[in-house]
Amino acid sequence: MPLGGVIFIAIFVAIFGIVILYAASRFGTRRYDPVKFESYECGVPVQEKKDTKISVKFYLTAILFILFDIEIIFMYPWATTFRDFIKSGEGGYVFFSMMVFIAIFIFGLFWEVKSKALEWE
Amino acid sequence: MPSSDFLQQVGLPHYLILSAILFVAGMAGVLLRRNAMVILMSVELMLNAVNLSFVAFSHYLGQMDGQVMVFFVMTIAAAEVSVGLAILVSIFKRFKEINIRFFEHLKG
Amino acid sequence: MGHDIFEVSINAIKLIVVFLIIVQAVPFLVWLERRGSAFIQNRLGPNRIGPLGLMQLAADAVKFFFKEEFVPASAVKLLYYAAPVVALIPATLAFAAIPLGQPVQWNEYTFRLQGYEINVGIVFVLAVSSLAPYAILLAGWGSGNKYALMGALRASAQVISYELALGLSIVGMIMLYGTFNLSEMVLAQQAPLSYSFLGANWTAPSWLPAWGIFYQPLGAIVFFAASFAESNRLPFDLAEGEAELVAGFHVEYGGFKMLLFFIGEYGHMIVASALMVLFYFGGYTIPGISMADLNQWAAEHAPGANAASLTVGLLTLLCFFVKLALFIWLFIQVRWTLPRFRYDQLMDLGWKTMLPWALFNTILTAALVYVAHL
Amino acid sequence: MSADVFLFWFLAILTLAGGLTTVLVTNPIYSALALAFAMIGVSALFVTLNAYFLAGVQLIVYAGAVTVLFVMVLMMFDLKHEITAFTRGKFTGLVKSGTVALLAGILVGAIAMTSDLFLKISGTPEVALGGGDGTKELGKILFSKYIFGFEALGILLLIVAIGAVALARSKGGTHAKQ
Repeated sequence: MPLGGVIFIAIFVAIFGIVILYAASRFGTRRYDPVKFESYECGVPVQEKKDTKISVKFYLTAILFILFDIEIIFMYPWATTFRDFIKSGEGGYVFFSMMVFIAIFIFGLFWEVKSKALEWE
Repeated sequence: MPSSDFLQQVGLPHYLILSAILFVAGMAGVLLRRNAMVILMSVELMLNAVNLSFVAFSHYLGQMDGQVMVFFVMTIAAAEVSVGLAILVSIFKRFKEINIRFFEHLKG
Repeated sequence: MGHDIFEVSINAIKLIVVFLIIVQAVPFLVWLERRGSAFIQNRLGPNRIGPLGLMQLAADAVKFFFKEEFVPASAVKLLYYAAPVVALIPATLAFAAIPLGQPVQWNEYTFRLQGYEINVGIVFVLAVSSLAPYAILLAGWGSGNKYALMGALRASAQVISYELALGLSIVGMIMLYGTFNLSEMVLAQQAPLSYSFLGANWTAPSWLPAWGIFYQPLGAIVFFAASFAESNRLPFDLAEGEAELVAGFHVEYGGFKMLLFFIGEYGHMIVASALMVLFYFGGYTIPGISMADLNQWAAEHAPGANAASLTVGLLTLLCFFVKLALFIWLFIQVRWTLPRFRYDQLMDLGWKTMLPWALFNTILTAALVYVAHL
Repeated sequence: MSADVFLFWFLAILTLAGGLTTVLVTNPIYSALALAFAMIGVSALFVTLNAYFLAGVQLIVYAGAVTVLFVMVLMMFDLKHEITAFTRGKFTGLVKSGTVALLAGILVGAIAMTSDLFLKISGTPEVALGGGDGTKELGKILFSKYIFGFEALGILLLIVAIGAVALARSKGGTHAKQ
């Protein structure tokens, strides 16, 4: 079971990162200057952050991503077993059912394109 | 059940108890939190707990049906989150508020 | 991780070495990128320190160490510091799952030339890379800067959009090989190329290996383009867009924190190239020579079975790194050749061009597999 | 203590810590990050149960998509004032806490009382998986026994995609705040 290795290297990398950040923070000089600690906005006086308007498109993209991602993940077990199904003579049935699924997928994609949910002006 | 045995031999009950605790934590979140976002997250936590027990049963009974169910649960959870967040976002855009106490105003 | 202390410690060292390969590749790649871009643009590039400017790397590292430690006042400190560390993890975990050479047989132990063997390798690599948006979002939010936040949202929207095309483009691959295991995929590609269609067979000359690119050209193109977008490289580096977003999600980062982001980004590039080699260009196998011949040759010429196995392992490792280097050079070449997309063009390309093509590739492969028993 | 047992306890504690932090922390961003942590923990627990493919799907769908969506939406909201994190009002709070405690008691009690039965089950693990990673078995059962569920989920996802887009672009209902 490779799980131990995965956890080991994840923790190792995290510790490596923390140590290196800590070490770097020890070496550098520090001089205090109130302007320096303002957010960087090309030298223009900082505007208040709360007025940031963020397009709802980003979140719409994320929602569509989730839905289509799951449909794609459904294809993975199908892809691994498709040849076994063909060998056992059920290939046509499985092929057909997946094509129905993909047709639904394509219809969804077509609908989103048509309803301009994916337009970025 | 002697406690050293309980620590040494991990079996189905361990996974089930873990899953139960996670489920109860999620339910506590749903009942006690007031931020609608956190409530949705707690629902996800409950679904995860159920998934864990499905997979544990599937493993210890040697049947794949549990795993297929987990697959379905994941799909439905993702669908639920999409719709839930879509509703929350449109409410937030309108009222700038996601506290569930506020939603009482939506009564007729 | 192993059965006795020797195996466990070797495996642990292997993992650390894989991580160090990524970390050490970065300064070298930065040098290559700067010299390469200079070459492409008919300039000289860094050439003052050391031969060919190679010592520039050491100078940069020293400079990074003595940079001032700096946190903007509006930052959320915990997230601000967590982001660079988190950025390292996905690329390292993914690269450790990639087989870099033939397993070495040492007495009764078998050491794979990879961090860990995972039997659902592809799913693992995709799963781990899907965690990449966290570092970006943490950095964008943690900096407390609106340009950083916008850059982070853009970058993560882009990464997740192209993840769809990426995931879909390899479905055809999985169908042909019938496995998620990366090592098995590599071994399946060493046979000589042959096509069979409705009972008719055609075998290519024996020096032509059965690389995935010959079976899945469309999938390979979509995969390659999507992996550019996944690693946030030009022409898809909208996250950074200097003109409108200052520098994207890492505006407020400097010194070693910036360097860690760099390692993460180059790590993604290395992983993308490695996957390209693995899926479509035969992995660690040497074109024209079958692994059986190679093993035979090593057994005749090397003293002892251990040495023979080690020789083959190192040869295949070398072959893998040569292929990897070619693809990394392609990444650099493309970066300095093509201009940046506009954001709407980027999203259109991802959703309306690459996703349908990947879907078409899947349907076509399935139909061919079903009709022609490919 | 063998490595597997140690791994289980380690992951169990990690997952529980993530889950409890999700519920208890007042800042919703930290809640979402803790949730991601808990999901990664659950995914690792799936691996200890030999459900490799599901572990990957868990990471891709939950940790890589759902929680990223939560984090993105929270960042978009950027709440200006803190809302009271937990429920207010003594009576309702008490009732809710009591319900939670009761459910916890019933669940843990039920599992503890029947654990003899479960231990019998755990005596015969891994019957039918045949040594592979289980993905092929999963595919075979998914595309034969559960094929209609699978198609129905395809349609569900389509409907949700259309509905979510319509909801997200709606200009708000009839109850506009003046």
